[in-house]
Amino acid sequence: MRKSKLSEYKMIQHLERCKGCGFCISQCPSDALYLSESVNSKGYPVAKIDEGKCTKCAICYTVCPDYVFERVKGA
Amino acid sequence: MVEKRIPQLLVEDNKFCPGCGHGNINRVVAEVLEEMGLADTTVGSLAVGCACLMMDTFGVDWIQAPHGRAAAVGVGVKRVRPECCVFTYQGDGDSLAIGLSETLYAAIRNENITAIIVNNGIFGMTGGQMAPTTLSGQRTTTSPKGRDVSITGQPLNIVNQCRQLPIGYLARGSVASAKDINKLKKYIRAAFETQMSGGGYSLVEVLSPCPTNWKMSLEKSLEHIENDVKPIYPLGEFIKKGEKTDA
Amino acid sequence: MLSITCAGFGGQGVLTAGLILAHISMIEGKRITWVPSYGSEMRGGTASCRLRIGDSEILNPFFTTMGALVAMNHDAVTRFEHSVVKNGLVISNSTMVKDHAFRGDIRVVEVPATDIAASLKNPRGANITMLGATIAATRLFPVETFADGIDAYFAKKGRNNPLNRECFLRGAAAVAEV
Amino acid sequence: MPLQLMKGNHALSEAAVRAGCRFFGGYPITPQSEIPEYLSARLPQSGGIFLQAESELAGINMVYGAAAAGFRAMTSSSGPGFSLLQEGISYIASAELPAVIVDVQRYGSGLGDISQAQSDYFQATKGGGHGDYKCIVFAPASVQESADLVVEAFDKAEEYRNPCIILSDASIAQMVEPVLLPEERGIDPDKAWAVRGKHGGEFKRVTSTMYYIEDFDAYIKNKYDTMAHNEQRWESVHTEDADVVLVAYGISSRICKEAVSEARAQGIRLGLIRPITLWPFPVNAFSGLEHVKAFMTVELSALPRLDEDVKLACEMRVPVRHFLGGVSIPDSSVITEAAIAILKEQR
Repeated sequence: MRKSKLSEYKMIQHLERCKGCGFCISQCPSDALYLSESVNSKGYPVAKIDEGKCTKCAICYTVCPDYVFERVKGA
Repeated sequence: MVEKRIPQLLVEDNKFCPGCGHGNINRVVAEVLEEMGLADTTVGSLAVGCACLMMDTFGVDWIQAPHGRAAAVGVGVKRVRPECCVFTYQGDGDSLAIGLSETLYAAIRNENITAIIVNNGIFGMTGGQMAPTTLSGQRTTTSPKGRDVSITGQPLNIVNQCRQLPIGYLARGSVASAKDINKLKKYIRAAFETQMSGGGYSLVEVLSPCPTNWKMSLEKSLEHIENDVKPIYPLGEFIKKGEKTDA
Repeated sequence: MLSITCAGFGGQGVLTAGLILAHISMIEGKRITWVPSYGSEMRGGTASCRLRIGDSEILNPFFTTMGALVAMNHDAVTRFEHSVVKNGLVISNSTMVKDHAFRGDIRVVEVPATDIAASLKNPRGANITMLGATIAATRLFPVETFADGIDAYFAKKGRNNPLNRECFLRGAAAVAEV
Repeated sequence: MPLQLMKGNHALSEAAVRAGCRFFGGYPITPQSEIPEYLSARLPQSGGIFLQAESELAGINMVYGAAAAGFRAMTSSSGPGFSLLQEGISYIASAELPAVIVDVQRYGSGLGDISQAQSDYFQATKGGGHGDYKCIVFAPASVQESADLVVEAFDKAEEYRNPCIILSDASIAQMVEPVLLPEERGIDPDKAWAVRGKHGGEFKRVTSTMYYIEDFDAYIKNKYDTMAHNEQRWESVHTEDADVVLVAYGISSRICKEAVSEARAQGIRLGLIRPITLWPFPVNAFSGLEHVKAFMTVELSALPRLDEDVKLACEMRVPVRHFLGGVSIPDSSVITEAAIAILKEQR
């Protein structure tokens, strides 16, 4: 995987969908996810991405039961 | 690298509890139907239980069957509209307790439909009662001291029940890890491919966590699947293209 | 309107005889009903059917007394003879029903139907032979008309057998002889 | 098309196919088994599907699926099997789908007996399954009506998107009469509401329509009120001057017709109301009958069923008596005598 390609993608999050289950956190190979202090309108603490650590591998997309994560084109 | 977009079939946020595996399974099924170009010709049959929450959030034509009868309803659709992709989506209580007859007879007749059975070891929506798949010794709201198999019989292994039948495809997957989910997607794709090529009945059982009714954190739930559930319900593909595998 | 019961052993073709009678009656413009013995009526291996044949709407397909009884065996006579109306008719298969003292207030036509059918090498034609006697005795239809109807009935079923007509005519002739 | 001699069950089955039925899912039980037997050969000839189900439960739910997919679908059963169909009938009614269900009644509760009977009246007319629904219930009294009413049942089922029941019995099912069969119709499965994949449109959800209809209570009440108002069918025989009016449907109405004819010959003014629809019950048949001194229901059952609806229909202005044939077919003269006894009692 070439670095230049990686930069063409970004991870986006639909935090309103997050139920704070933590599946993404347990599965992230880069330890780039953490349960934040912030709470969404449903009242769940939401998982957030540490951009510095994220490799955009999108395992979070794969494991999230609530469709919070997407990897899309764009800087 | 490619985009990872939430499938358009998931028209609304799901209504499952935090950590529920149904969300993963929904997304995998949606991805497969879209990738195979089946979104517009699919009819789903679901019955009663948490599965029926999909009716508002998953954008295919649906029929809601009486409890246990999704397979019979799906068969009714498929027989008159063989061009449609027809699948059932049910929990273990629904498909294997009240609906075991309908489930097994769809398999016995090798009906050209796809069955997705979510095994979380309990009745979810009604509050965590014992299901056919509940493990020996497992506490539920109707087996408060743990399932006593001398009274209830052994947990029901639908894969073993179906393995001797002349069906097209049979697999058991899991949503307990990213690796499992990736494999599950292959199984579900193979199941729908079996149907669309006229290969007969396909069934995928999916081990799935129910942190709410198991009264466990998701982390503990995943450990429970790994350590306690998988040894009883091993993963793999058991029938492919009508042939038994070595699994 | 005529009420007729056909009765005999299962296998003697009593239901078929009734159906042929019903069919030809329908073709000849009559109103008909045909009801098989059924449920708790089916006892001891005796089969029966009841017909009503008339010119206006058949109200009730059931009846307890009948104008004619077509009895293929002894059991049929013992079971139904008492239900035949006064001056009614009993067609009795005398090959099977022997030494029976019939009521005095009914007309009895005894036809050795099983023997006749056997002599014509059409052993399954005893029921048709009985039909011949029935048509001749009741004068429901001209004998020749009904014989043509029998040919047409079996031809439609793809198993025309000229011996059936023969049986029928011999049954009808037996009445004339009586 | 000439008259044909057919058994009730066969005429019903043939007429169903000609009415466009293309799916049957069901389970054998006497005395309706000629229906699946006939359709197992006939449906495939017309491009339809016959499926012998593993149970009545599966059968009715296959019908539910085929009906949801837009096809005219039916099942048939008797007594014990009819009980098992009720769950599915309630779902089909709740999802507002058309379907035709045949109950060839047999005698008794539990296993009972295969003899003809009229014991399932309440189950058919008062909603044998759970919840707020009704089925139009047609009661054929002849082989001809077995054919005609099944066509009507499919049409009405589709018009109202509601299951219709044919409530027959072993006598009507097993007897043979001449019948003029209906013309063969085409089929029209691609209805707007039929599930067949969304094909670029909105996805469809077949479930209790209560989830999607505003003011559902009023909507569903109005639906069944409309059916009750528009769909009453009956035959009146000499009611215009009758002192006693018999009320009977199906096979017992045939016996009663004979009783009326015999009584009239004796100068006794007997009449008959023969409901052809049992739900809606033909209450309109009872208007203008102020001269009637008593009603007498005639049924082949051990307990009275029909008399409740007759009491409601005549608003209890005059006595309503019942005559029960039980497991056996009564002679028409016995019915006439019972009616005469009621008449004497009224003097």
